[in-house]
Amino acid sequence: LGEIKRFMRDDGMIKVSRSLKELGQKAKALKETLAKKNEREPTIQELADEMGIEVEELVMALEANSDVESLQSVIYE
Amino acid sequence: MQYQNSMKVSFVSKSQNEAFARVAVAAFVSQLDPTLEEISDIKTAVSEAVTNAVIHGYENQEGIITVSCDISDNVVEITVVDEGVGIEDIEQAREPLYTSKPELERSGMGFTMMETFMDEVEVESEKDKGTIVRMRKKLRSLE
Amino acid sequence: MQYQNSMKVSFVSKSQNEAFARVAVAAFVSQLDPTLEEISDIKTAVSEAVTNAVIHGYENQEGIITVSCDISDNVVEITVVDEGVGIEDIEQAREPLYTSKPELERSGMGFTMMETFMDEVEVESEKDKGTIVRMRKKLRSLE
Ligand SMILES: Nc1ncnc2c1ncn2[C@@H]1O[C@H](COP(=O)(O)OP(=O)(O)O)[C@@H](O)[C@H]1O
Ligand SMILES: Nc1ncnc2c1ncn2[C@@H]1O[C@H](COP(=O)(O)OP(=O)(O)O)[C@@H](O)[C@H]1O
Ligand SMILES: [Mg+2]
Ligand SMILES: [Mg+2]
Repeated sequence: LGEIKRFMRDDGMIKVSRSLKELGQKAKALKETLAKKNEREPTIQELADEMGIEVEELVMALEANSDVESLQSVIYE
Repeated sequence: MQYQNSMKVSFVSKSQNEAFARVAVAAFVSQLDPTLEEISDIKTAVSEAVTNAVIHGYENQEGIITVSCDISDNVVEITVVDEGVGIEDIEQAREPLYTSKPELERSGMGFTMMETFMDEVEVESEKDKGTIVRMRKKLRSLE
Repeated sequence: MQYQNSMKVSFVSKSQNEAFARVAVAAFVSQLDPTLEEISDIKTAVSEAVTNAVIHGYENQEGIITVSCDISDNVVEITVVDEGVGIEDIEQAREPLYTSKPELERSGMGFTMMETFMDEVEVESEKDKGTIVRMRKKLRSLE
């Protein structure tokens, strides 16, 4: 099972905050593109599909742009 | 009524749990495949209600805040409950720009935001018992 | 003990709430800014425990599942509770590859996954009363 665990991901020590922030930025840009293309707001599923991620991950990414970091400063100040 | 689902989340009234409450509600509501705008409206309303529970309800002391979310077809009902100081004059509290804590640079626009971003907002409160804010929104992206 | 926080989320045992439970826990634990690997480990363990509550505990009938998450410094404790059928022989249930529902193509590896991805897993259960799975993980990235 250690094997499975290693196989299942190669993301090593990447912090959640960084990853979500990157996804969040990508989501913002894609949202604009989709809105223009379809002439309406994309739904969360459409955007997640376009990004190739799960809706749940997108929900966290949408929150992340600054919040995770500011939380960090709250906790460790 | 075709589709129903519900959840309830409780947490300590720490300001960092506002973000958590927003994500929890957004994640739950996402099962209805709303637009990003609808999610953002709901998150704003949840934030305002939870912030009020933290700052006014519990006056930054520790207390438990409970947020429930009930989905019936395409209507989302969100209830934010605290057992804090309560509101004496609800009508006054809901007036735009009214704040009991001007010294904290509060804008007094919390309830107005909730009303703007949701379809309905009901407030029940009793002094020293606590406050219940119930908000409803129909997700039109599903129509 | 420097930092403490806790939350509790309850929801109906619908399979679509598994994803919700995972995000709720992930969002809460994210306030510690763990690594992606740590979050993914935790999400996997939560999934397995919640799936068990849905499929085995409530045998796909409606029931309430409660997931709590307690943070103490860099230790995360997650508790998944159902009030379903319970487990008669916990030792047997925890054995790798054991499943009481081979007809559903279950792998029997749920408990083994929880043990692999978390540091500690405790199971309490009583027939017809329900099951409590308590899991702990130290976030080493924070040391
Ligand atoms: N949960 C609550 N508990 C007690 N008082 C509250 C609560 N929510 C709102 N209030 C009262 O209502 C007033 C108006 O709230 P709001 O419109 O959000 O403005 P603000 O938070 O900027 O003061 C607050 O100043 C406070 O007196
Ligand atoms: N919450 C629960 N309620 C009742 N029985 C359970 C619960 N969780 C696990 N079990 C029992 O333990 C067994 C092993 O669980 P697990 O390792 O997850 O394998 P699987 O889910 O693939 O059967 C299950 O087959 C079931 O009999
Ligand atoms: Mg306010
Ligand atoms: Mg299982």
